[in-house]
Amino acid sequence: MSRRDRGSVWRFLLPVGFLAFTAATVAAVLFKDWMPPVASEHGKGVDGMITYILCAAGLIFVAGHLLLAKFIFTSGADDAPAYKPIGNKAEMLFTIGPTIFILLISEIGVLFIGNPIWGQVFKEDPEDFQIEVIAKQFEWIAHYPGRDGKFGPFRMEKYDEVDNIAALWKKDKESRDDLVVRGKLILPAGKACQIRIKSFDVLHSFNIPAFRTKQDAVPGIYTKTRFVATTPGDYEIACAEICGVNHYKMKAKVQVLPLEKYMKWLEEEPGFFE
Amino acid sequence: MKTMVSAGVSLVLAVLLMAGCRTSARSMGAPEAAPGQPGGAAGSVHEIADGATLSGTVKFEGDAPRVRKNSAEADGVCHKAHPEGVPSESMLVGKDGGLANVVVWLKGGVNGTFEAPKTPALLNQEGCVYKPHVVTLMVGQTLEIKNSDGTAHNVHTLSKLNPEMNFAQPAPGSENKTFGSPEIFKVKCDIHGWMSAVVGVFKHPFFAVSDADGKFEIKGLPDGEYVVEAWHEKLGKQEGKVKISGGAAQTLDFSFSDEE
Amino acid sequence: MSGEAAAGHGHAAHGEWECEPTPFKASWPKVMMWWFLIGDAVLFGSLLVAYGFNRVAAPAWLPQDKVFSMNFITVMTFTLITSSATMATAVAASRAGDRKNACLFTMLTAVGGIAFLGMQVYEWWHMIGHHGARLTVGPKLEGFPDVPAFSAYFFMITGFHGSHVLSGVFILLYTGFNALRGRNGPEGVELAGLYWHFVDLVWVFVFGTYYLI
Amino acid sequence: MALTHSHGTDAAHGHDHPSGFWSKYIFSFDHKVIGVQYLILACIMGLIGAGLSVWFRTQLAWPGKAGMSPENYVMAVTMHGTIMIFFVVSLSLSSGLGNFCIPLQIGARDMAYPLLNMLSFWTIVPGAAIMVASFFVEGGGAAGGWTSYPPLSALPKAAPGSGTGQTLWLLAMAIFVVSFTLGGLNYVATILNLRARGMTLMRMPITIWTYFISAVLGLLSFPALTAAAIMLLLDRHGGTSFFLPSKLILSGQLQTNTGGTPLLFQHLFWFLGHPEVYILVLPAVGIAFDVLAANARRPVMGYKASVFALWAIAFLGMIVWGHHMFISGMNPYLGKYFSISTLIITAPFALLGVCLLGTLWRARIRFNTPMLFALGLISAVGTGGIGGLFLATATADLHFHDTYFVVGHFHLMIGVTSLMGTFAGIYYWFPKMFGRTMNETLGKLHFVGTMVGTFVVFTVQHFQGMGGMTRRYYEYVNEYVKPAAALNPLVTIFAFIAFGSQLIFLVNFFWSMFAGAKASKNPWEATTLEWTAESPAGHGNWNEPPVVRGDPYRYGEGADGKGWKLQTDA
Repeated sequence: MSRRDRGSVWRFLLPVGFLAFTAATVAAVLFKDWMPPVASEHGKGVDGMITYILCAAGLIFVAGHLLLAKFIFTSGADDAPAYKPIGNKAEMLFTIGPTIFILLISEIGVLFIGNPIWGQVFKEDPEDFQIEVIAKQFEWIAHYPGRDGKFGPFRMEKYDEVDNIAALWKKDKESRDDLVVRGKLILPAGKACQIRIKSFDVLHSFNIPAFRTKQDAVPGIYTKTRFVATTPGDYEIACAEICGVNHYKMKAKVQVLPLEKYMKWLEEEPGFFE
Repeated sequence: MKTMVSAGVSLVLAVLLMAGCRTSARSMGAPEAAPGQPGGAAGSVHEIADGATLSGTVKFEGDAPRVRKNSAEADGVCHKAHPEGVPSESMLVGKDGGLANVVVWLKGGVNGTFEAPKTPALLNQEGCVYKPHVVTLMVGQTLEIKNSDGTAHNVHTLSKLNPEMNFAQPAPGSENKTFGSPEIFKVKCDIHGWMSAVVGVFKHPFFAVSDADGKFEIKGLPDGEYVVEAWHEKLGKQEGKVKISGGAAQTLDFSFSDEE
Repeated sequence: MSGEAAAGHGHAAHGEWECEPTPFKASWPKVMMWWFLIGDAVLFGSLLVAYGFNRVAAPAWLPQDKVFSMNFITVMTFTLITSSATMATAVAASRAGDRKNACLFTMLTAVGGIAFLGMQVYEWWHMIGHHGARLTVGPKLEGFPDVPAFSAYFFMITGFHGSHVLSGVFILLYTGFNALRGRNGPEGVELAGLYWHFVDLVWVFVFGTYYLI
Repeated sequence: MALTHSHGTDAAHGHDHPSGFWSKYIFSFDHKVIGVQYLILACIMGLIGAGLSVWFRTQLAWPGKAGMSPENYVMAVTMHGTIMIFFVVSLSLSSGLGNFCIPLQIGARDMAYPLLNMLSFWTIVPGAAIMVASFFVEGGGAAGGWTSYPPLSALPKAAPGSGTGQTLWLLAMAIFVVSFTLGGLNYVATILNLRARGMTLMRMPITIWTYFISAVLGLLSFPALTAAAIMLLLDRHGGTSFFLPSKLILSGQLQTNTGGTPLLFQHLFWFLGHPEVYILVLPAVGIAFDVLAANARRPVMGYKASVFALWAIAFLGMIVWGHHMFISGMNPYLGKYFSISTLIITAPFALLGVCLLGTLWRARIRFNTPMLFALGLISAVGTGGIGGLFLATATADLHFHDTYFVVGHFHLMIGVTSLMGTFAGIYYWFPKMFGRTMNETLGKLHFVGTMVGTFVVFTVQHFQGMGGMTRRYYEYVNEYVKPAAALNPLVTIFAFIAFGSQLIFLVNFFWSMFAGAKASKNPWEATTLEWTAESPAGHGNWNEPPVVRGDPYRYGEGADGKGWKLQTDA
């Protein structure tokens, strides 16, 4: 056992390894955009928040690893005279300084950048379009209130896997003109939509990565999320909460239409019981 | 302690409840063994080559309901097969109000045991639809469940008397299954919710499925008095009686209506 | 945790292995008992919080005073609290070296516990027999909907508490017997007392949250 | 006043040195033997848990080539998580090394209640067996994820493994909780009551502080899981609806449950789940402090500050569980609260990290295997901690929740950090366990493989998470995720490397047990109390009670010129 390996290769190997790791990570952040293209208004804010933390945390990450490498590389030989204390002031500065710095940047981030965007996602605005999304093993169903602007109530006794997936009843007045689209969510561009999410069986999570939107579907209650889709095009809903064996297959299309086209579609599509 | 006791008590309750479910399921859709089969006990295998023919029509009273189409856009493969959506097969009304996909079978009065055919019955998943929509086979007969699509399916049998099966089937794939108890149950795909089929398993070969016009035909019936049941996945079931003597053909008609 | 006062090292102690003084000067069985009770308190706390969570979320709840006889519950509570007093007497007696009284009052406490259990059995019988409540079926009450959660929480919480009382009674009987024979020092009675007081305290919370609010 | 170490009924305690094989190695009361038993059990469970991860990593990299069905996949993921967290990291780090080093480091003969200690171990053995067995029952093992959220875990029809497998899973967890609670009681009582003379609280090594704090955290948080498990079992088998709301549709059939709420389970679960993270991480950090000090030949920087930071982390850790539930349907205002309060933890955690780092300032490093692992831990805890900043911010969590970013983050924290601490501890205390040293060459090979393997795997997973790659997916069929999922083969190859190097460790561990180089009493020239005992220490640890006369880290102030002083030295 060679304990006093003063000229140990590790004195070089470890710092080089840590620095290479740091450099590779930083390069991966700088030279490739890992996030899916963003297509919603608050999504830009989420990306801004992430960029802010990336910069702030990246600074700590790099500084920490540089120090680690430096300390290892410059550590004295073991047979040199014994350790001399650094001095209380320097130690205090070294410990308290970064602590306060990290606390400040993280709290500033969450208070001034994060929370306003968080507020946008959960804002209640009567002007918003209301759309309901139903999650069940292993499908997404979009439910629109139709021309009367009212969602038909769920009548779980009427549920049918093939013919009445949204569990509506034709004798309910509000249900007659409701639209039910299976496996596809059609959205207007440039208009805020509030999605109320409902699960029929287990937990699911309504996730549109391109919108930076994620909200669990919880049986028994409605959960809500809100976004403004910015760019017409096709996107995807994924399920982000394990919901059974075919969790990975639980996906649906998101189709963002220009506002006029969307309104036209709403007008023309016949209601569920029409 | 008491939680354990109450848990135990409720466990017993739950078991009783489940037992209750089982019996009700039996009375709802599952074929029962014919009461008292004295003669056939020796395991004699009946020849069904000759015998009487029972035929008839199943009608739907009222307006033919609209056939719903389910969008298959969540899955590219299914969407390609059905760009306009997959039509529902749960309630198909043909000309003159003939109701398709009704399982007609002899519920009571059949004696003896019957050998299952060697040829397998086929349930094919093609274009994200089960073909055929209703499969009938005998106890012990092989059911070949095939995936002819370019996407994975999940076969989930909602059976009560037979063990419930729920397995993923990659594409392409084929599985052979047999069933030990007579029962009519649904099969669904957990991934593509619009996919639904009916499997009928019987102890004897006297069953039929009504065609697009609602017509059915059961062949090779020996003489006797029979209880005939017509079973539809959404409209429930109807019973009729028929007496066959001297090998003469008989007819029996059923009619269903939607209460709502 | 500021008990690291270096005082008292010189004290001669019996036994061969001297230790640093403990915060609060509690012996290790007492420390373990205390932490066990704290953990158990969190367990009861979790059940009661769960009950509160469901209760707030529930669309309807049953009026407790119509399901239970409040006077009866008060008597139950009173019995248990009285048994706490006899327990305290037992602890004091055992500290004073009075074996007989230590045993007597421990046994009295156990009797109180058994009385409480008896009343709880009646309470369950009343719920099951009279109100037709089951773990999955709420007590039937005219003019009120079926609230299964009412029963579920009743059986779970009181059952769990009852199991504590039951085990407490066994511990008390054992301790009282040992106290008479002088097999355990004052600490045995004290530990049993700690547990018993805890069980009583939990009942006060159960009484307050489940029966009163 | 000085209290005596009175052990009531435990006659086997103290001077008796049991001689029979059974009482010496199997049903031993000796905390050191029990600690090693825990370690060996953790090794076995670790092979199973890590083996599962290799299996499903293969599936992820080359879909369909691993002979794994989607059913197998969800079960493997669930069992991997459960086994790794509760039966590998908890057992090796908290129970194994904790049992071994607590009495030795505070100068006690044994645990406060050795019989209970032995019972804790023999309680967990059937627990582990049941957990493994649950994989092989009809329908397979639990498949609801290690979090076992109802309704998925409450309704047997919701998932194939939600039948008997889930019940056995709950049973095994209940057994684990019982064992862990008994162990925790022993830790707390031992640390509070059985410290040797002069071992005041502020003279305890940081390792002991971390074990004390994690035991307290465990005692305060595990009961919440117990409550959740009781209620879930009643829901599963009693027909109650604590977590099951009305009118669920399952397999096209209306369920009869009424009135429960699934969110309740999540709150109870994470009230345990979050402190559990600190239960696993803090002892690793504590061990790293000890190893760093000994091999950097200097006192740890900011001992008092670190102890303060540990308590702050423990306290804050109890009140921030909701940050696992930002998007669970919880009230959004609570989301804001949990976000702000979670980020306050960065302060004590940063303090701890800076103290770790500062311990290398003006150090004279000996690059032996335990030290390498301790150094690796500094990087892991920093890198992982920084990922926490993203996840603690509710807004960023909208994108990162349940993606591979989370997977990478918590694996760096409770996987890599904990295991690096465990390995550092095992290599460090191995001489005290068996009187022999582990092979350094194999140890360094193990270090390189672990370091390179795990860091590549979990750092790349952060980037996959940024690409929105959702966790617990059998196969990535979505279009948007294709670029991120393309990295899966790379991750898997490095996962193989990481797994392979653990095999080196196992070989080294069992080989060195019998054939390693003989070690002296204090091979590392360390200062803490355990190095005054014999290697290996007998039952009872010391013949004469040690008396502590100084701080735990007395490096660089030695009057006798050797540069260090034992805690017992004047």
